[in-house]
Amino acid sequence: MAFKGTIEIDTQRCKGCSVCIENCPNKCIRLSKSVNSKGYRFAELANDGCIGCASCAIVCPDSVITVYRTKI
Amino acid sequence: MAFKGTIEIDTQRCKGCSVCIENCPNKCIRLSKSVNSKGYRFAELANDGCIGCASCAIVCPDSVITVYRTKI
Amino acid sequence: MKEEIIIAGFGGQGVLSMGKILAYSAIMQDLEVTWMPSYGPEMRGGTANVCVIVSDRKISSPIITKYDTAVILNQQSMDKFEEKVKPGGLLLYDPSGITRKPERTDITICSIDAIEVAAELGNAKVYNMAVLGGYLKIKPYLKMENVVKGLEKSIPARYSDLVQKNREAIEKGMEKVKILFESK
Amino acid sequence: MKEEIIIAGFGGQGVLSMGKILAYSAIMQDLEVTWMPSYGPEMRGGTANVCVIVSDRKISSPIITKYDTAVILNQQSMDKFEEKVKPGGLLLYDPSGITRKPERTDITICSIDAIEVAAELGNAKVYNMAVLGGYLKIKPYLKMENVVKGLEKSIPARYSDLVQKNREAIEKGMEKVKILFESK
Amino acid sequence: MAEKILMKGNEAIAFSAIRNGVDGYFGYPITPQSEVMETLMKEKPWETTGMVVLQAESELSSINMVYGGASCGKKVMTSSSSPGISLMCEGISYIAGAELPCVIVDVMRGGPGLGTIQPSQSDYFQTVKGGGHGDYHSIVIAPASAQDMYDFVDWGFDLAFKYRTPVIVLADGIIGQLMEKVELHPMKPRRTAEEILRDAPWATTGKPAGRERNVITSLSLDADTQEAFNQKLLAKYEAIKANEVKFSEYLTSDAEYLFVAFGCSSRICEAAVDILREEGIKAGLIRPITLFPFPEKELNRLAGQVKSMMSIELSLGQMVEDVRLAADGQCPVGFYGRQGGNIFTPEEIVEEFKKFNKLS
Amino acid sequence: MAEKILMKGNEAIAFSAIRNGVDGYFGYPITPQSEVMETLMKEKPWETTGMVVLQAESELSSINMVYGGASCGKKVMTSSSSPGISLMCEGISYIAGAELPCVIVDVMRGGPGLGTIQPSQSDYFQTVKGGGHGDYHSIVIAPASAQDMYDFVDWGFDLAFKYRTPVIVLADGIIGQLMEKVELHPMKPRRTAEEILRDAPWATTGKPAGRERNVITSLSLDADTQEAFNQKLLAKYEAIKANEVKFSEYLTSDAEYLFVAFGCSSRICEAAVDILREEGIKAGLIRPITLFPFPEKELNRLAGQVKSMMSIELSLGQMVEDVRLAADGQCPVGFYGRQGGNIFTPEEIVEEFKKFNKLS
Amino acid sequence: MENLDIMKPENIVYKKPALLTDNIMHYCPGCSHGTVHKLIAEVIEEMGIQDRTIGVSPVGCSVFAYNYIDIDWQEAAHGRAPALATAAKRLCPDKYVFTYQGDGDLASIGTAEIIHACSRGENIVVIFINNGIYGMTGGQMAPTTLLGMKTSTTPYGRDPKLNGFPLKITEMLAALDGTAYITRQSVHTAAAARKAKNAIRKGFEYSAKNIGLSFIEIVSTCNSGWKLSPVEANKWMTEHMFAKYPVGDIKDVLK
Amino acid sequence: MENLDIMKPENIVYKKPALLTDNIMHYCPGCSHGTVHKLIAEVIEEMGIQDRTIGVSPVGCSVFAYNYIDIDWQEAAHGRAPALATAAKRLCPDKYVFTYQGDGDLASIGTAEIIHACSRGENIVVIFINNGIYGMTGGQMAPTTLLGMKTSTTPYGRDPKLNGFPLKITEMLAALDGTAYITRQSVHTAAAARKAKNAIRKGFEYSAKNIGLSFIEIVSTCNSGWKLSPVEANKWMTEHMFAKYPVGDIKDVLK
Ligand SMILES: Cc1ncc(C[n+]2csc(CCOP(=O)(O)OP(=O)(O)O)c2C)c(N)n1
Ligand SMILES: Cc1ncc(C[n+]2csc(CCOP(=O)(O)OP(=O)(O)O)c2C)c(N)n1
Ligand code: SF4
Ligand code: SF4
Ligand code: SF4
Ligand code: SF4
Ligand code: SF4
Ligand code: SF4
Ligand SMILES: [Mg+2]
Ligand SMILES: [Mg+2]
Repeated sequence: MAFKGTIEIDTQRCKGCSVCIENCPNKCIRLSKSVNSKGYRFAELANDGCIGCASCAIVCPDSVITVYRTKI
Repeated sequence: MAFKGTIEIDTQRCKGCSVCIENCPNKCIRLSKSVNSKGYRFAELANDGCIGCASCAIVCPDSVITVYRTKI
Repeated sequence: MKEEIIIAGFGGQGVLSMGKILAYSAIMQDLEVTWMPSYGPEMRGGTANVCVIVSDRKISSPIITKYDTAVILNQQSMDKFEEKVKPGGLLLYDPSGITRKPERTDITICSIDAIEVAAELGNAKVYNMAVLGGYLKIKPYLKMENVVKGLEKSIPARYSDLVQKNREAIEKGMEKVKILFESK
Repeated sequence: MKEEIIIAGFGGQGVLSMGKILAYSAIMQDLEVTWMPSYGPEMRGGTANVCVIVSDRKISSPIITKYDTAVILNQQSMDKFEEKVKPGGLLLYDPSGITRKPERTDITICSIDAIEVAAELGNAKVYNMAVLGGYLKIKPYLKMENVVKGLEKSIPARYSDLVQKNREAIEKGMEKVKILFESK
Repeated sequence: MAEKILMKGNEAIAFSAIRNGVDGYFGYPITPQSEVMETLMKEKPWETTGMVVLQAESELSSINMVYGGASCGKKVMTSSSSPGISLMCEGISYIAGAELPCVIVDVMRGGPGLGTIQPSQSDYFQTVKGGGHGDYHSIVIAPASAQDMYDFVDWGFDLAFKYRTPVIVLADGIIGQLMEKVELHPMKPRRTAEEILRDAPWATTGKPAGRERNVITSLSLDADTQEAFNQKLLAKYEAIKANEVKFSEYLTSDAEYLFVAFGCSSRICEAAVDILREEGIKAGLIRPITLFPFPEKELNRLAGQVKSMMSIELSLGQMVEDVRLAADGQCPVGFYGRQGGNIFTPEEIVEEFKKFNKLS
Repeated sequence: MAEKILMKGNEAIAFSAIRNGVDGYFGYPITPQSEVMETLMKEKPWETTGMVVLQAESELSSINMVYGGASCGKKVMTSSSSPGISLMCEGISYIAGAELPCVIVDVMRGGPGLGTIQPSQSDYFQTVKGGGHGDYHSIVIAPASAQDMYDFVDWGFDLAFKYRTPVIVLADGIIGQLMEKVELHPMKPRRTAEEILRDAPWATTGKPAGRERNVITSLSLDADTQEAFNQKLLAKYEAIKANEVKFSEYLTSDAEYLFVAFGCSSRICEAAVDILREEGIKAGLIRPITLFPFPEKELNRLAGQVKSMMSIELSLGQMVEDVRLAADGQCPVGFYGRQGGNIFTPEEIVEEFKKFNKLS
Repeated sequence: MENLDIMKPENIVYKKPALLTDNIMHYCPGCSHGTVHKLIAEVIEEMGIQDRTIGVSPVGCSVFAYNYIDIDWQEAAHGRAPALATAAKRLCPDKYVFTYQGDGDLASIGTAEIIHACSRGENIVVIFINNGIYGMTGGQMAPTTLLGMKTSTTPYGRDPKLNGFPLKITEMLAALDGTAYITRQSVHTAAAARKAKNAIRKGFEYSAKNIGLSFIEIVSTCNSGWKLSPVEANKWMTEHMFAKYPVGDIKDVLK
Repeated sequence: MENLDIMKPENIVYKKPALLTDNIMHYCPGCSHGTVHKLIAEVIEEMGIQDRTIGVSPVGCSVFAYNYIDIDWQEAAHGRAPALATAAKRLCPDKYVFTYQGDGDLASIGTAEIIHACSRGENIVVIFINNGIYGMTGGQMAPTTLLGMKTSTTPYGRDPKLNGFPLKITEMLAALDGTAYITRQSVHTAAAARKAKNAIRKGFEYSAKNIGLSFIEIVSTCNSGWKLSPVEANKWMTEHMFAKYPVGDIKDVLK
């Protein structure tokens, strides 16, 4: 059984620390080119590979990631 | 080679704690009947058995015993 | 009335508890009292003393340096307190611990052989009660019934037989006390 | 003369050291200075600012709430300090960090694109020196030789090549600064 | 009739705590007040009222235990003597800054440093003026008898909870060690959990769904918030000054000369007043019972009436500053003190009084 | 010409310590003074002058390290900020009681409790009246510039050794963080072992056969001995009051109104005086440089000259009590303060001045 | 399937715990404090004990923990959190009481308080954030700073002759009779964070059993103090901190 | 031969060390403090270092140690002796610096100071008198008080639920990198006292080698606090204290 997932990032609260990026098994996250109102480049989904494993969200110090997953 | 010893007790400073008595291998020390000016019964030589081993003096908390020893 | 007493001796002589029973007895007679001990580690192996004030009025200062009565149970205390008895006051002492007799001639001097009392009663612990008895004989401002009530208050209920023993010692002390010199 | 300046921006923009080099340059010209930073952990990731006073007389109060000049490097600082420029004073800002332009009409308003200068010189670290250059162009009370001496004092000897780089940035900043609005 | 027991001031503190529904005592031994904890441990109130008694590893720890317990809305207290109180200075400042109620007993001994274990009154500055850092005051109340020791525990908690502030019972070695008749008032039970919720809604009792979380803190990095808080404290202190001043008077109505003395010294001064009155000298005595708030108004009024005032303290002269502030130049203010554990007698005070006033 | 460097007040403390032959610094980080130890660690004076620099595990430990170092006759110091100073109260009382010389820097922040890290002057009571228990005083000197920070270290040690007493340099967040021009005086070497034997014969340097053992202690259980010691301290404080008062005057000779302010506040008041003078109002300023001893006589004299005095402080009003004591009822004494890290401006002071004096 | 199709409430597998407030954390980007806060919030939420929990925050970067986890909090003086917690727990034995402390707070100024709380066997939970530095005050040496590590008070690296040795306080506490559960964890990977959460949960569960103190050290990063990016800091931590402070359970009286 | 004949100077085999002053000790009869003082005096005398030794006395019964051993002394605040000694030794590295501390002083209020002096590896000697009680203040519980032991603050015996567990601080200190020599001794017999003296001497010798802190615990009696005669107290100590605090060397980095 395979899963497809996605993540929702509260970009205004993201501080661009990249810890989620480092922890994604599928390298699905990258930093944005633009900055948010605090001046941080924020995390964004980079591709379609997300499996909803939640690794990124668990390690996010600012708890800004919500993870969704469904069977496919 | 045998030793004969004796001890000299500064009875005015002795507090009568009896630790020396307990530590004499030859049971040579006892407490006096009378008291010194502080109200303490003080240690005194009880018999001739002293061999000058200094055990009594070493353990005396108030360092009031001087030990003499000579070969016989 | 107001009576200011110092009781002084070695730590083990029951000085503090003698003062306490005296104080309690006075309370039972509806008098005011204060009881102020010497305190701290310098007491260790040294002297202990307690100052008791008994009065029929509220007691302001609990600190006094001259006494109506000095109860003295060892030589060090004699050296320290003899001179602090007010002229006309009372010095009561136990001669067994004393090498130098009191010398004042402007105060009343009494002695009490409390060790003897304790020996007669076969209980070293009542020594201080014998002294108390001697004192109360000379200064009879407390009724015996109140003294007994004071004893009962001071002694935990589970040792109630001690009250009787102590009472006996007090009574014997009253018999034994001697007036050696009476100030005019 | 007396010039009271606030320099404000993000922590990483070199705000404090810009103020320090300004202060040192003034000292080299035998002026009096004070340099007072905001401090503490609330700076973390937030704004940093420093208040510099330059004067030819002894400076009494180092604390000011109205400024002759505000050098502003991010939006938060614009929001906070625009209103605190004295009428007739100067507001110098870097437009790259700014979303809302200054609105006052009673002060002189200048801009400096210091990021461009830094890019041209290929060294992001000289950003703040470009800003300083812009400022010194508008308020030319310091001689360049003293500014260079100030740089030499502030930069550890082992990085002496940096002095030259910084000087270049200052000069480029002087060229790049634009007067947008001049108060009467 | 209430029971009358002969007890030491220190013991009175302990019995009063048990009988007035105190929830917790945290302490560390130090002469001349160790009997407080010793009495509590002997009485084991945890088996009767449920009161917690704990020997901490230091005074630093015990004052912070008090902080933790007070944060839960509990009636908690500690006791110590001078050097131990110094170690509590940071903690007391935090307690004031977090607006927590508690009672702290200082049975003063002579200082500075290790000093002596004999009685003294030389922590007046420490407890009344400052001690800890920052703008705060503790309410300071000064017992003069074993009965006061008993009564001031309960009074102290009333004040502490009324104003959410630390209350210091400033006693001394004499009052701590002195045995006197103490009247025991009827027992008060410890407050129930519901009563705590009602009386201390700010306390950390566990956040139910219905309310905001309660946070006990003394921190506000923002200057305006902190300044508003300082102003709030100021208003509290003004209210305390307006409402809680307490003092006793002895023959002041016609007094031409006034003694000011607190705690044990006030008793000795009373005797001195008696001696002077017998000699026909119209002396009187004000005994400040609250040291903060200080009976400033009353003394200011009397300063206009009397020829002089004299502050009598077991120190080099500390309260005398407050007496001078109250007198405000209206009359000369003198001082006499003893130190290091030495105690003045009534006669000695009379003599110094005459010297100061150039009488006979 | 002496070198002039731009530095923070905190850095000035560190450089001054190294350059004035200080033997040891013991500290613990706390805002707004951490740069003192950081600067020292960066300068590694142990490789040059031999000065010891140690980060202690707490302020409690650092003040007691100071005690230990001072006992050896060494020039030792510490620095901290308000809550840290509270933790040192016991230690400072011991240092006073053992008559040891040392310098303690307090870079004040707002309190009580954790408060704020922004500048404040609310440790006046704590440092000037008593923080610790018992009858003692520290000499308290209040810098108002980075140069003062530099100079007062050496001056502080001179006073400390002259009187064998702790000296507190009472600064604040502004003076600590402010960078200004500082003139560096010529280096002073650390004292040699021989010089220490000569200057501090009481120090624990190891007992040679020839002399009595040196004992550093603050303990004397005997009341008479302790009282004699307290009297000795009193005499010392009287000598300090007689000899060491220091203050600066600004336009006081013809002043009709007087500001009294110390530290950073005095600079702001100076600007306020300028404004008032321009308006034709004859204002002046006394800046007490020593807070203990307080310039009591000078203020008392001026109280007879001026229409009013006003104490201006970054607190709820602490020094104002000493101003009132000095004025002794001769003129009204007002107060204006800000708290929590907020700082008054000269204009604000002028406004409050006018309100208090009912002018315009 | 498009991402937007997946983003439905029923597909949520992970979200910010409800017990975390909406306040933006003041921590630097990537700071471990935030992650640990979340784990604690999750544990309290899952155990359903919000109304019976009292947190004690320290002086340190986490002084503001009370702004983030929606429970009742006491803010302690520097180092004294275990004293507060001791009193709170003894006076309210039906509550869950935990402290949250940094290495400066717990292992330096607060050494006596933590040791005696452990030795007395207080039934509390201690969360110990060991980032080897004083974060709050600008990166000074902590007792746990590694040898050679640069901080603002060891600018040339920690030298044992000048600055003493790193202190492994957790092992010391395990030797005390009053401690029930002692473990060392980290939160730099999802797997590590899951383990850390389990450890925290065990601590809370043990504290309800009244068998003594539970102590959960989290080896953490302070990228600001270490002057590394958050990702570099995590790497540095695994390479250097773990060598001195190996993760894993140290004591468990129920095992 | 008559005793008087033997009493000649040349026959003296043991006498009060010259470094002990003539002041009568204020200690209770039989108190271990006196014996340990003598051993320290002997070691300093034999090593010939009187003029290079600084003692630091604590707050406790031994606060007056300075009246008895004829060297320079500093009297520390309660628990802080290791802080004083740290500074003295760092500022005067050619001196021998030792502290003399009781169990209340060292293991209770002074816990942080001793642990950090050890962790920093200060080159000092610590003599630790563990008599399981607060002697000076009248016999209250110390951290080292045994379970069940009666003191004035545990009048019904120490109960771990109420009063916590006994603390073996010596073993804790041995785990620290900065300690060089850690031992536990006693002075109740001549043989024990001789061993204790050797341990003290070793401590002083090690401190001159700059290899870290030497720590000599002396399991002691406080007959007043224990309410036993001195002889009974010694017996009680061997039967009860030694079970929890076994004598012998615990750490020696040179072995
Ligand atoms: C008594 C006292 N001393 C010092 C400080 C300053 N201070 C605040 S936080 C801190 C250290 C924090 O370090 P740590 O506990 O490791 O927490 P982190 O910030 O690293 O999470 C210090 C020394 C203080 N507030 N109070
Ligand atoms: C700050 C402070 N707290 C408490 C005291 C009171 N005090 C004096 S000695 C002592 C305990 C001594 O016990 P210990 O260290 O075991 O020494 P011992 O008397 O048993 O040799 C205490 C608590 C004090 N002097 N200072
Ligand atoms: S871990 Fe969180 S805060 Fe950091 S970059 Fe990713 S989403 Fe942003
Ligand atoms: S849920 Fe898993 S796969 Fe998806 S972005 Fe996050 S870490 Fe990557
Ligand atoms: S050991 Fe010493 S003090 Fe004790 S009885 Fe013997 S001689 Fe006397
Ligand atoms: S020297 Fe030895 S044998 Fe002689 S009395 Fe002393 S212990 Fe006994
Ligand atoms: S300074 Fe360090 S510990 Fe503090 S928030 Fe930043 S990264 Fe975290
Ligand atoms: S109380 Fe105990 S430790 Fe103190 S002197 Fe007496 S026996 Fe020794
Ligand atoms: Mg940390
Ligand atoms: Mg002990």
